[in-house]
Amino acid sequence: MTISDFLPAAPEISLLCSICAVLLIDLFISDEKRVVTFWLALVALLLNIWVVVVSAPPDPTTIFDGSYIYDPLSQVLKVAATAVVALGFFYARDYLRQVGMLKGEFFVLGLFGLLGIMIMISAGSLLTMYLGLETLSLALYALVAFDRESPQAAESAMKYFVLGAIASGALLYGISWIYGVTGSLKFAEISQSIAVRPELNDVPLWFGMAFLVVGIAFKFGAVPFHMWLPDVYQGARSPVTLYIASAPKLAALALILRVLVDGLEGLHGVWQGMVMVIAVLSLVIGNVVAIAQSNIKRMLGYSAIAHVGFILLAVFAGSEAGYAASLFYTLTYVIMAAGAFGMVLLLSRQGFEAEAIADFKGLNARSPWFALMMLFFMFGMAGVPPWVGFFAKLNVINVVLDAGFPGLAILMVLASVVGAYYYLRVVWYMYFERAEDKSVFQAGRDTRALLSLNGLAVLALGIAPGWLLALCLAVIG
Amino acid sequence: MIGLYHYLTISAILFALAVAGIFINRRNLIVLLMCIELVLLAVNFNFVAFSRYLGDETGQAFVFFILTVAAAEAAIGLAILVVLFRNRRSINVQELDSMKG
Amino acid sequence: MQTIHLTIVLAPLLAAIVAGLFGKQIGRAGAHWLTILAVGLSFVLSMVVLKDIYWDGGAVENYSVYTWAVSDGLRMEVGFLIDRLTALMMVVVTFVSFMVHIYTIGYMHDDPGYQRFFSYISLFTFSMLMLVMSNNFLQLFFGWEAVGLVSYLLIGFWFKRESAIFANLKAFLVNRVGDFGFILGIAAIVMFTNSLDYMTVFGAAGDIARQDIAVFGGSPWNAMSVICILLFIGAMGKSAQAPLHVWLPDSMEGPTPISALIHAATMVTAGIFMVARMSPLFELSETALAVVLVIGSITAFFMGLLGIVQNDIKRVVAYSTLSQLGYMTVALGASAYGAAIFHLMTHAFFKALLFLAAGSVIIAMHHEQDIRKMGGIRKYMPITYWTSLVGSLALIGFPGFAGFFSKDALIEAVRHSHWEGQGAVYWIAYLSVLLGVFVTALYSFRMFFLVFHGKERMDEHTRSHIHETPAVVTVPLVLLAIPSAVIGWFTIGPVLFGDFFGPSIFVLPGHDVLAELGAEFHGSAQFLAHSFTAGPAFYLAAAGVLVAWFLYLKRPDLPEAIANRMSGLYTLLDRKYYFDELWINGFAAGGRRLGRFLWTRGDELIIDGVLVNGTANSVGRLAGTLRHLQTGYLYHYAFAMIIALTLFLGWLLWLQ
Amino acid sequence: MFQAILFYTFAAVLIGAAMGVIFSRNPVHAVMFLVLAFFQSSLLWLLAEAEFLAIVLILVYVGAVMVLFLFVVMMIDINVERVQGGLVRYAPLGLVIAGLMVVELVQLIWARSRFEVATGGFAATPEGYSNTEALGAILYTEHVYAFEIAAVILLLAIVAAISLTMRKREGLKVQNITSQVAARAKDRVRVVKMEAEKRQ
Repeated sequence: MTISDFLPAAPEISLLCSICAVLLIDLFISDEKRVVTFWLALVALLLNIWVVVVSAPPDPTTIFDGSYIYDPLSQVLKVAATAVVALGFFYARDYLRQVGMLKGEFFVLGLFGLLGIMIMISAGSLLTMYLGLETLSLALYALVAFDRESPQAAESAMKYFVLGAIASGALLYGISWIYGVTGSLKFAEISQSIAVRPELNDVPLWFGMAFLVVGIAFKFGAVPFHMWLPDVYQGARSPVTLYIASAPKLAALALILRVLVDGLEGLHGVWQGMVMVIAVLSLVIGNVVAIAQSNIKRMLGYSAIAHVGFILLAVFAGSEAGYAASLFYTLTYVIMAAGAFGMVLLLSRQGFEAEAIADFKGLNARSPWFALMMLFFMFGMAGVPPWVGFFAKLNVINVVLDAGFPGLAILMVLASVVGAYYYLRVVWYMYFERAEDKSVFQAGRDTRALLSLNGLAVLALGIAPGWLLALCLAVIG
Repeated sequence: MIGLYHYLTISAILFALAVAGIFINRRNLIVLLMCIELVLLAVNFNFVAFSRYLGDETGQAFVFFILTVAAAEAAIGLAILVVLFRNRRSINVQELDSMKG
Repeated sequence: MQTIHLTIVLAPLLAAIVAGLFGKQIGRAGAHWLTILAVGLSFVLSMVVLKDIYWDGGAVENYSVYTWAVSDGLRMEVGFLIDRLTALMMVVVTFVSFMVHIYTIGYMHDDPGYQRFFSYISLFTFSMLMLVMSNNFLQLFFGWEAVGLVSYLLIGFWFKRESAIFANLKAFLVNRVGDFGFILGIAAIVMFTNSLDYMTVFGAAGDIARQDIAVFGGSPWNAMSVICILLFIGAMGKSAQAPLHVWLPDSMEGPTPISALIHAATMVTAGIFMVARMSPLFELSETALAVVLVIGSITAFFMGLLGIVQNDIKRVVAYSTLSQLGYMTVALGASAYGAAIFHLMTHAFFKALLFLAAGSVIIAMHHEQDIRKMGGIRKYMPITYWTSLVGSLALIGFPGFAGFFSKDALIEAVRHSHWEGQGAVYWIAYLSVLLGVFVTALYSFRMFFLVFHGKERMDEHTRSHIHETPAVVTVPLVLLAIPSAVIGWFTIGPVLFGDFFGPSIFVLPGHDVLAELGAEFHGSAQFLAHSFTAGPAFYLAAAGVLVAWFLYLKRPDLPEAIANRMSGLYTLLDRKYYFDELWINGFAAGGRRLGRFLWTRGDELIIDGVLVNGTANSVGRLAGTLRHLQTGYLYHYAFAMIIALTLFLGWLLWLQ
Repeated sequence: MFQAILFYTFAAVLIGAAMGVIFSRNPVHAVMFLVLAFFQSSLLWLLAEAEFLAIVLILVYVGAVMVLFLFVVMMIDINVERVQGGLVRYAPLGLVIAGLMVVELVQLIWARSRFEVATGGFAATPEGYSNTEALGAILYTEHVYAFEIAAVILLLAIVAAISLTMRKREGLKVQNITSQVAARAKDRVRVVKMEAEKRQ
């Protein structure tokens, strides 16, 4: 084994080095110049994208005895996750500076979380998947409690921690059964032994799988394992909520695609039923309860639950087109979610959290451009054509119809009809209500430009979604 | 002969007990964290048993990693607990309900 | 030609973007000049297209501009299908929109959101053009949603009412019900044909009609009927057919130009247009046509009745729109697609005219909309008065005016349609359209007399300020009054009976009632003369006007008159008036009472209260209940997870 | 036979200790019960010939993690009496669910799984087999990637725990030598002359 054998893992290795560098340099930076840490973290992220792109081997390979997978899917997910984290850091910077919380730990923990996400994306065995998941989760627990002065943040961190620990306990219990039955932890070997020994496709393996599904559903925030999500979205500081709402969804997608699709494809008929139940519950509960919310972060939390319903139904369909649809949906959703929370951050400032939906009242009068951007995000999420959310939903409905479940397709349409209401309420507030707050935004020019690009991307992707869909199909196939 | 089945049974009982402990305990968050340790112990039992049954050390290696992660998890969990206690002067589970609905 | 088509569509879009985003930079004048020029350009080019395709015999064009995506062999494209139906709709849409743009300068003169408003109405024009010019279902759906969305934005333009959480859920839900049916219909089409393209789908229509579809596991239904009824549910939402009509009167809260543009002339006709466009599908389903016919009849007659009891000037016009949309729908159900589109066209002119005239009155009255507080303003506003008269005469189908030709042809078509001799369905439709004529005349002239004649009931301050509105308002009125008066005369021959639509509308040979009528058609003059003898329609209209005159011009003197006669010739005259009152109560007031009953019980209580608000409230209540599941307690959260896990395990262990 | 007696004894104590963790009123007792549970587990693992993990469980877990727990329990001095209610009321429901889960898992293990168990109970180990050596061998080869990630997790835990709990106390009195040395008399003492007030 030579050093070049490790080359496919170069992104993880280099990111870890960057983290250590940021951690060390941050020690020697005074509080006034803390923004340097932000730029360092940004450089680390850009470097990471570069490494992901250039270090890619020509063909899918596995290293470390199959515990690390490189394939085009992992490359796409890693670039997307890194870019979204960078976006989140950017939106967070001005907010953190205004509330006097610009600390190095935020960025370091964020980078650790990204490392966990990348480990999950490239995991080739249940062991590395679990370790990646824990890296991500531990970073997230700490991030949620990041504001040490806030009782709400501490409360939500505690809830998140306890429930997350139960979920990872369930996941581990499932892993142990799968290991016991198949004798292996590696996805390739597991699916191989299920294929070779059909008698394995029986209750013990199903039990293991059921426990795994609990862990996956928790990570996604799917009903009934979603209870942590609204509380954490609300309790955490907005930059942290942005972080949790965006990149970890990509990790959850990697988790389900690697575990259920790569590893347990042979049990498709069994997990399909479970996935359907939680997806349908998520769709209904998410959309309906979101209507009753008055806190925008909580509302977006329930909306995230509803979106997860779509993602899971795309996976449920079980075809290659379905997996591609779930990838497309997740990628575009993450972009929209980052933008929406970016708007929440933009509106907040020292001593004022734009947490109520009513805080968006009269935004159009304050800034027509950013009201338009928020409208883009809301319409994108609601699935109004031609914004990208429409196409993503259409895609999922299409694959579910192809799989022969018209009832589910009808349910999805109905759910998004109800769902559109609470997004439009935000638009309504922005355009038709009088502003109670007339202050100007304090975000930097670069943040505003990025947020605008973010919004335009939601529209542009909707107008020309072909290339992204083709990419999704290509990396899944 | 004592073997795989017995160990799995112990693990199952431990797992169910620990899980039940999490939702019947409404007083003390620290006990909740201890229940989580019990869940992990149950999982470890499974891995050890399967590893010995299969004659394959991977399962035991997994336990090694679980122990590591559990230590890290306990550290962070307790840190959050301390933060919570400083903020609210209480670690009563029943009082953790400022966010709902 | 393709460049022209693209220009027609993109000019309003560009103008909308510039006016919306750079409104501050280009200023008020810049915004209105830009959008007006853009829409004017679209109008002129639409005329060019119509000329090319009709007079110069240009070919039907059907092509794709841009392939949006290909998913699973399903092509999603942006494309245009330009045939005579499309060309006619384009001209109507751009013309009305053009007029409304000009008129808006005057109407919105003092509004702070001036530029934004122009941006919205241009955007609306773009969306509507996308809808009518589409050659596939996806783009149709896009246009469909876009017009709905812009309409939502525009209704809310002035909508300052303090809205509770569920206040606006109502209008939203009603339209969503329609869209839901529509998208399901499209999905069903995709399921059967795996294509979104009109021509491919029409080509496969025969196959679909031979298949069955099991709806929710029940007995199988004819696939074509299911598809058509679903699509028609979409049309019911957009074209405000009962019981999905409740949003339209409410939408009158928006500024008047919007009412004219969206809720009279263009958006609400999208449903009519869509059904006509889908004639190759609807023709193959007798069931769907029957549904269309009955829904249309109900709307035509009962919505007219509701118009009688309204006091808000715009609401009267709104209910009249509902009723006229019902007429068009009836024509669709009778397979007289041409008659429906023809009525759509004439209606667009005179309804836009009536709305703008109402707006003109409202401006003059300082935004007072209650007709009980108007009266006698004829002398202050001669232009508005005469144009309103033209519009009202056209609406009631007074011989010679535009509405006469379209409505009379429509009634004749229903009378001779293939439903004749089919029992209840036929009679419901025929009687509804006939009685509707009387009702239409009654409410139109009730409003007309109350507003322009009789005593001046406004307060002194308002009266002293009433004067004719400026030229930007009156010029569009005059420009719209001309076609409202004469367009029927010139176009009935070619459009209705001259095979104008050609292959763009498909009618089964046995259904082709227009061809039957066309055989007896010998020019507009003869048609005009014929109407006096052919049926009761003309006399019903005249009776309606008379009753209105009697009730609202003559009768206000009634109490006084009785009081005067009290001292003298009491008994005789009293009995005479008693007879009068009996007559009035028997027929006219009976209608009024029925209208009021329908309005309070049917419309407000059942449809609005139970169906719409009921649904909204139950969703709201459901949300309120479900959110309590999220108790905030950690152990409940954990409990939910563990219960779910246990259930999954039990399911796998015992039920698999 | 002897092994079976040992197994059942240890197992019974283990389950009892676990119940103790859940039901004991005093958190310190709970920690002690947990320690007992770990000891019993360690013994059971020894019985199963997983010697390395048995030792590690005691050394790392009882030695470090449980001490940490105890430390926090002592540090957070909560009123034991105040937080007692509610347990008994909900215990039956919790035990029903737990019982259901046990039934499911036990039925799975004994009735539905088909593991071919060798006569010795577990796989036989070859002559001269060292559990520690075998574990070490795969840990540093096959699982080296996971091993590195575990190191990252520990680093992360350090960073997170410190950033969450370390705080600079407000009002803490610290000497500033430089300013003390630079102090002069006229900075500290001000001589004020006041006119004596006149008698009125």
